[in-house]
Amino acid sequence: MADIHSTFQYSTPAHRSGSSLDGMWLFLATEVLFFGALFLAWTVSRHYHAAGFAEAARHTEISLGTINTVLLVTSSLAYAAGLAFIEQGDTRRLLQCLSLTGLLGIAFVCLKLLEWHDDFYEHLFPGSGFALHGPDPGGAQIFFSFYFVGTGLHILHMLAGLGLLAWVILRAWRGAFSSRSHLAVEAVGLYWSFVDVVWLVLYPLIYVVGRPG
Amino acid sequence: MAELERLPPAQHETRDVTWRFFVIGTVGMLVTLALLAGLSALLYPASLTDRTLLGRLPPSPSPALQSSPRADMDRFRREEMQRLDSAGWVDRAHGLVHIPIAEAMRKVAQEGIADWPGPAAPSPVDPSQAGQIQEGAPRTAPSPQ
Amino acid sequence: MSHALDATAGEIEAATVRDNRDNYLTDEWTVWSWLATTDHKRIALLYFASITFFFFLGGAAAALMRFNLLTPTGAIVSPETYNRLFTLHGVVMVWFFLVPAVPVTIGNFVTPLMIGARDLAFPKVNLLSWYLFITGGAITLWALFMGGLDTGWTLYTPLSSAYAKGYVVPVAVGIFISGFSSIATGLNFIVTIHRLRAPGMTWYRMPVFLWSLYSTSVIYVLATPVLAMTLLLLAFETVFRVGVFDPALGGDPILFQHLFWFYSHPAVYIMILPGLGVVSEIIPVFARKRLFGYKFVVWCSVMIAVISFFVWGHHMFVAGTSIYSAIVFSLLSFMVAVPSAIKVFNWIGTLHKGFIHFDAPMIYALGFVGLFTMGGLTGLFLATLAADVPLHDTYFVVAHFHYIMVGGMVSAFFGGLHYWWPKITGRMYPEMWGRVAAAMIFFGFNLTFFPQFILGYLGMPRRYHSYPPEFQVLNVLSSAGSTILAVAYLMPLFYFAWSLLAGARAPANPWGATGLEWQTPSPPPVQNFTSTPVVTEDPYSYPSPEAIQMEQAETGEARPNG
Amino acid sequence: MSFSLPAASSNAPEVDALLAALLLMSCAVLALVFGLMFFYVVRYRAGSRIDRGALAERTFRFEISWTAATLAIFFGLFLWGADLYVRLFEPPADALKVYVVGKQWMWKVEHPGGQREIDTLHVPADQPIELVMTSEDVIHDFSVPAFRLKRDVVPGRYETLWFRADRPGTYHLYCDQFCGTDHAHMVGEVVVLSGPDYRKWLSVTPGSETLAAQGQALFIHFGCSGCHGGNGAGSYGGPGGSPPGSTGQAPAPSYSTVRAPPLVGLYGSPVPLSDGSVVIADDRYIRDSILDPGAQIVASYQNVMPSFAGQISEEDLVKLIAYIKSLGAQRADAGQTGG
Ligand code: HEA
Ligand code: HEA
Ligand code: HEC
Ligand code: CUA
Ligand SMILES: [Cu+2]
Repeated sequence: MADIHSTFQYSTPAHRSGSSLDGMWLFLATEVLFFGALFLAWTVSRHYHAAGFAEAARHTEISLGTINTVLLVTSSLAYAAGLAFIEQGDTRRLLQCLSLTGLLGIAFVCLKLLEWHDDFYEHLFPGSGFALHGPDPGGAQIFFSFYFVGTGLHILHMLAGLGLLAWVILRAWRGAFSSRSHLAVEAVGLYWSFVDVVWLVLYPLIYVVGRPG
Repeated sequence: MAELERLPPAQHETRDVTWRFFVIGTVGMLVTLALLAGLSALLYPASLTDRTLLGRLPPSPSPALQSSPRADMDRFRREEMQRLDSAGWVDRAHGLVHIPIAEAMRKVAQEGIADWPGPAAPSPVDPSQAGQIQEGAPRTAPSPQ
Repeated sequence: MSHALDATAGEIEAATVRDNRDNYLTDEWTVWSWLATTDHKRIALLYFASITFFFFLGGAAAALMRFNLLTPTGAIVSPETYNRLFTLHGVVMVWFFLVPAVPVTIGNFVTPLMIGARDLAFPKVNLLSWYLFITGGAITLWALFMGGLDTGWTLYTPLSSAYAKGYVVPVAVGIFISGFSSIATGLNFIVTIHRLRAPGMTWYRMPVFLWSLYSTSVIYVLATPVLAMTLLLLAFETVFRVGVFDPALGGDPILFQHLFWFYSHPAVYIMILPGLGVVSEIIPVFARKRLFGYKFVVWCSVMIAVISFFVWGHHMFVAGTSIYSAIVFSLLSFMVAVPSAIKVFNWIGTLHKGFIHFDAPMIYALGFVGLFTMGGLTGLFLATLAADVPLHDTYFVVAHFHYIMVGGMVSAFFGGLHYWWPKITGRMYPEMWGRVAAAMIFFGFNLTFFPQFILGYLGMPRRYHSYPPEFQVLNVLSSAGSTILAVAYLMPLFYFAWSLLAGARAPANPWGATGLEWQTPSPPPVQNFTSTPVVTEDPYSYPSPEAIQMEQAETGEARPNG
Repeated sequence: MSFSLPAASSNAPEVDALLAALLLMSCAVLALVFGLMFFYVVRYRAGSRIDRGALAERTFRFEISWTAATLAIFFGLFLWGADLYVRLFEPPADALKVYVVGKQWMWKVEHPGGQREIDTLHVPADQPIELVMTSEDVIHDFSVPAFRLKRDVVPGRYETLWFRADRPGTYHLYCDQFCGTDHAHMVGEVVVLSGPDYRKWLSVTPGSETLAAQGQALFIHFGCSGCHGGNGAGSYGGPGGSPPGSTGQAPAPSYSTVRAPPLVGLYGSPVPLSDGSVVIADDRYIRDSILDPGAQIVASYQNVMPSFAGQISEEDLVKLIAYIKSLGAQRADAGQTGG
């Protein structure tokens, strides 16, 4: 169990878990501000480069994006189901749900890497060899710099999420969780659904807004 | 070190601020901000119509100038000296190589160069070139400094 | 944030404690016990050492700058070096000294003691915070010494992204990492103050220092992520030559300024709020009197933290933003000044009818009140729209923020250091030397920065390696002052070190102060309190003046000992 | 070593009055704060035996009174500052326009008469001058302490700064926004001349033909006349193009393959755009139309004008604009000419 000097300030297990979840909620608040600044800069740049952004949006693969959205939403669903099972103490069902979440997460990452591969192939990465020469090439380049910063950060958060998920699965496998004590499952669940919400904001910004224009 | 006694579990205060406080605070704050912004617009209507930027200005064509001539010169001189004092291939296929300048000078001094022409008459200087100095455009106003 | 939760955590093991004659310093003494400690008291000392190093590094750069400014032609260093010096001075002093300063040293040490807890909510996150700080610091130092940066601490684009000759990306990475150290500290304090207060300590029975630490942590948590994203976008633009902020490629440099100042103004309130808290702790103790208007003072800290997020535009009055936004930001900048004004009046109210003692902490606190007011008032000059137009980017601004950050905040930091030194080390510092250093710092400081107000009015621009000859006399005065200041700042180093070896043993409560941290031995044991204290009365419950006067009549000694 | 700064522009005295008021208020507050502090610290020092009874329990009255006083004074300062600020940055319509281009570490100044200066600016006294400023590389800041004025000079857009210098003399010009290695050397002088001296300076300084004249040469050189007509009268193009309503005295439109709008009297008049909005054709709009025509297309015209970004340098742009502004009087419906 954790080194005693890092929990002896708590009076009851509920006290400790309540504090830990408060900590996770606060961490998510900082992430909201972190991504918020990106979305703000994205929107302001879009206002200045409507034409360039629209043209660039037309070169994103909306099909892959939509599949990914479905994958991620179902993965959060699976996680929530797992949490419900462990609250009844059913570790076996929890393990099944968490593994499903993991698989869907890995599928998401692979699909994303595939999409990036296509983007690089089509020279859509901003810089010297940028392929698009439409009405506002500068704007298109700025779109794709936000695209790669946004999806890059999201992938990093996904990998961190998958790492945490593996840690939770390992501890569940060792029977560390019961209906009374499953703090880690709940905390990682909060983080996972947050990463899902970030994608739900990224998806329209990349694939939908300005495309039909 | 003798272990003395096991610590009794800690206790803590449970009375805390509730969500209601944060919600009321945020709403109150946003309302005050809106009022102050409105007040400013009321007091200075002229400021609302100032010429904000009309759309986005295209990039102005401007060459990226040297921002630090000294540093560029130092780097250039360093590279030149490094090349001058080092040995290395010039053209591997034809076996051409460059050697440190000091060594090269010493070698030439000893062996001389194979088909170097003897002390022939100096080549005539083309008269039309000599003595012409390009007349630079005069600067319009002397810059005081 | 109290929502009932069933038991979802592991068992809480009862901690065993070694021989309780040991304190947190003598508990164990191996390198590993320091580098892997989760004890908030030891982490505070680790931070204290790192902060002091960065302060003197930044100070040395400042001293070099002042030497160069002795002559109008700036003969000591070349323009390239001078630009790198003030950038190093700005970056190191802001991000590696003053933003963390009080919260991570005094805050880390004293918060659990003040609320009667055994440690912060997340001890391991606290240690992680220090490692992030050290890593960020190392990277930034490496970059600043390898080639440095000539953009100023504000890193404006397109200079920083397209034209800078220095190590923009490594410095951005260093600050990015140290940003997460601030976020970790802020997160830790917020959860601790909500969750670990001793029984009976409601929010209104909490010391004012913890309210200001809570407000600071709110800004840590909400503002620093925006800086992180701004630096990330700047690095992306610099590496891949893309135009998010670079107008030559279609970007908008004003967008960078908005994002930068959205963090950087709240950051300056991160720097001052802990100082306001420290001074509100010291003045009641050495005036032996209840803090005047406790509720007003604590809510002023919260209001400063809240309004600070809406005033960033006052750094851009002449940058090309619209006239309407300038007017709104000017009005909001005046609003953010009101809580500070209320605090100053409440401090003076506390002095009224008190029993004032002139120990070193009190001298620093009184110095703070004076210099903070001067710094704040000059902030009002800059918040007044038409006054900022001539004063922007001149030495008037430099004087404004040094009065508040050096005159104010550094005095508060030193005051807090002297006040809690007996509790931290179990030793008393030499009182006479403490007062001499305080007076010298006060004098050296004013000589350094008051002339800069006049230079600013006369129009001497900031960040100038050389200047017109008519400004020389004022610059020489300022440089003279900075040498006195440099020497004065070295003095505490010596007498604090001396006190560790030969200082008198400190009792649990050397100042006769109220507050839980004074009810446990100095230095405190590992678990802070042998048994968790129960709080029953308000924080500054000093006897009424009549009671002290009667007791004074009997014993003839104004301060009850111990 | 002078402690006083000359007040050489029409607004300078009022800015000085505002600064003096702020100084006075600050000294009053400092006297209050330091005074009370010293008085209490001495009077209530630990050893003194004076009576300290009747401590005020209810502090509410004090708090409200000093908060209200602070708010009132702050609000007064805000009003004065904002009111003066609006006047500082609203240029009068009839101001003499001078173009300023900042580049790493020098100021290039271009007068309408074609005179060009580096690091100096000669201006006539007692006449509103409007500086139209841009930068070729990083952000600079045109600052003249004697006029109590400065404005950041941002690359990629025009910033304006106006003043009326009312005291002839030579005043410092600084660059106040850090711009790299020689930021400290990007200084210069603003020379204010009385009316006659200024005219003498104008005549003696070899201003090559006026800005507008140079602009006309460029107008032909870059092929603008191909579509907009030799003298910018516009052209009615090939089949389907209807001749634009001629405005009587305007030169007859010439025939060309592309239908392009007349530029005569364009400057300062409202232009209906294809997206239905109407904009005033000022310096910025003309510059936009040349560098990025696609951004704002004139109503009833195709977006066929090529973008000249990258081909026309900053100075040539300034000349082209000066030429377009010199083309004929205002159009029939003059409308508000907005600076
Ligand atoms: C600890 C740091 C700190 C603090 C607390 C402050 C506090 C304030 N600052 Fe300052 N500021 C900086 C650090 C700080 N500042 C820095 C670092 C910069 C420059 C950054 C850069 O460009 O590099 C800066 C720059 C800066 C500017 C931009 C100047 C420019 O570049 O053009 C402005 C403009 O509004 C400003 C305003 C204020 C105001 C209104 C306050 C207020 O919060 C002050 C409130 C306090 C008081 C007002 C005093 C107490 C009041 C009384 C005793 C009662 C008064 C009563 C009556 C008047 C009746 N500051
Ligand atoms: C945040 C805190 C902080 C602190 C504490 C200080 C402290 C000092 N600062 Fe600075 N300063 C800033 C923040 C700070 N500063 C910022 C943000 C800027 C703007 C940067 C920019 O424009 O980008 C600035 C800019 C700035 C300038 C303007 C430079 C310019 O615009 O050209 C000047 C000029 O005098 C100056 C001076 C000083 C001095 C004399 C001190 C003194 O208090 C320092 C006292 C001296 C010491 C503490 C040194 C003692 C030790 C030694 C001398 C040697 C011994 C060394 C070892 C033992 C290793 N500072
Ligand atoms: C290929 C034809 C063509 C060339 C060459 C051309 N223009 Fe144009 N110009 C047009 C058309 C068509 C429009 C109206 C559509 C639009 O605004 O984009 C226009 C619009 C303009 C406008 C805005 C007019 C208004 O009423 O708002 C200006 C100013 C202008 N051009 C100036 C220039 C200058 C200066 C040049 C040379 C550097 C130039 N043009 C070269 C075709 C041309
Ligand atoms: Cu141009 Cu500083
Ligand atoms: Cu600010």
